[in-house]
Amino acid sequence: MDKLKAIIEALVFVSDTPVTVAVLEGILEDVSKKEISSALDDLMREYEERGGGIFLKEVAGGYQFRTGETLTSWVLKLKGQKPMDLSPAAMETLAVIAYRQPVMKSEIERVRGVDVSGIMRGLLEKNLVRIMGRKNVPGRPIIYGTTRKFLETFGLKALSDLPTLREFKELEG
Amino acid sequence: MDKLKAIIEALVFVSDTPVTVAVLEGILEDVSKKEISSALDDLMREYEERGGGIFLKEVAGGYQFRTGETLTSWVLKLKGQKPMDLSPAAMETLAVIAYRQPVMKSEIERVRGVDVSGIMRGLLEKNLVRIMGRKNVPGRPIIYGTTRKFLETFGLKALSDLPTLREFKELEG
Amino acid sequence: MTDRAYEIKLDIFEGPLDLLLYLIRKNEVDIYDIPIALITKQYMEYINVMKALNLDLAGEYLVLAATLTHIKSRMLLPPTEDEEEEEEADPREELVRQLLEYKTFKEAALGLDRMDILGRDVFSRDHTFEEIEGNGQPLREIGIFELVEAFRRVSFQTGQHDIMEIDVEKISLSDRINDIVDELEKRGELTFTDLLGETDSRRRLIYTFLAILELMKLRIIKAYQAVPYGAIRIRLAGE
Repeated sequence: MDKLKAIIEALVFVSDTPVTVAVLEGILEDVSKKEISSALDDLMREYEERGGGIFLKEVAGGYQFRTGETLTSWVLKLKGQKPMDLSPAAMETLAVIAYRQPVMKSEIERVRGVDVSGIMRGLLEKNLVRIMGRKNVPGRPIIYGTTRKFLETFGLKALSDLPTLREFKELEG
Repeated sequence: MDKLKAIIEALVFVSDTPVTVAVLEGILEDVSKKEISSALDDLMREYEERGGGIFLKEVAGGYQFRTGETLTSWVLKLKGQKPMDLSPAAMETLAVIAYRQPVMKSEIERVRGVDVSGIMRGLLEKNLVRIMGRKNVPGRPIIYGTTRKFLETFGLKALSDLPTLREFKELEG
Repeated sequence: MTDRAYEIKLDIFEGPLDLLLYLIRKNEVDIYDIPIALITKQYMEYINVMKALNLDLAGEYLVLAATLTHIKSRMLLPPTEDEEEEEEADPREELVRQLLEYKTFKEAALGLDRMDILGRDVFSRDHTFEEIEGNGQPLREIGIFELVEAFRRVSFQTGQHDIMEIDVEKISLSDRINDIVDELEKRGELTFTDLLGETDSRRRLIYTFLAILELMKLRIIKAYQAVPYGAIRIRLAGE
């Protein structure tokens, strides 16, 4: 394997968060962004073709090694721990925030029809959701959005990578 | 790649300590020790022949992925760029300054109940906190406030984007 | 808090809208033409069972019960003349809109749930925590939530709940104070009019004035005036 690819592979491997092209550029001083991206593409394809236990994936604006999705039960057996668990209520709340951000808590509650205080706290603690600032309307309510960790957790490259929202036809007139 | 090898690769990958054959045997119930060892040997040889950035190595009685020996300097360069965390004590001090500014050190210490000299120095060096001036009372105590870098670090446009504690308490439902 | 009784019992429904969607699906009726009497009856039955089981029913379930009853009674009433003239509005309209919106996000949530979630379906390497010290390193992006949590922790530890009382006004004042000090550090000297002149909002004007007073009181800035009624100049007090 050529040296550049080997270096990039090692760097992605040791990082505990997805590594961005910008970080790689900063480390590999004389290498162009294009060369880095193309080495990453090569690596991703090689792991894909090989079909082993690990894969290189593009997530949250960076690159990260992850286990294959068919191997979940084996990994959980090794870890001997319960998988990360998001309740349906947390998932619904997260969906509203992800698609509607920046969004106020009152708006989330209007859509879901329930109080979301406890759930919001949980999502903030898990760092899937963040306070983005305040809305410039009377009372200046706090607005929320999703985090980089959200993208990482759901394996999304960017927010635009979210599946399209299937809106239901509204009433006529 | 055959399934057994893929599973073993994933298991070795996710573990932060070397994985022993005995552990793998416990997880892969119907697979013999011999098959496991031979799969590990195959994987080691494949990574060796490939000559990439990571290698499967036998260490401390188990197996572990390691970055190539010749790539150490690159890895250290990445580690050196790893974003820093603030300790809980630094975070608490920063929180008091953010909410109580402009504030004297003695005031912060009264609130936190401990000496904060070392932590204050750290926050000043990190440019999260600045000296705003000296109060014209005996001893001319220094008055502290937060910086623009502080706002950037927390993704705030202005201090008034900080939630008040009343708003924050509402999250507890 | 997640340990409220109704949440334990009602965890099959994520709220009143979810219960309503369930009833619509169960009865195989058209969401755009809900048979309101039937659905209201069944909804009330569910509510009554929950009450009979002595469950602490979330207020939202009762609010929707009231809404349903209201819609039902409006549909029984003959339309008033006004309504007949300007094409009578369907009393169910608002509820249907709400249900459709909720349904959209409920499905979006299922979509999220089907993704390969890190820590549930796929895994990255476990990293033992390494603390590297040094000031050349960039700081991690931190959420405001962590900062507020830290502030709350402080007040719990010391039992000084008075420090919790911080309002928007106080923080806005700090903002203005910071802006003024920033400006002075950059430009060395400012006049009163420099600071007040650009201000068009009354709110901002008041905060600017209060900030100047506070800074003068703390002797962080000094004000000079060459001649009576002349321009007031402001500088950082310095050492």
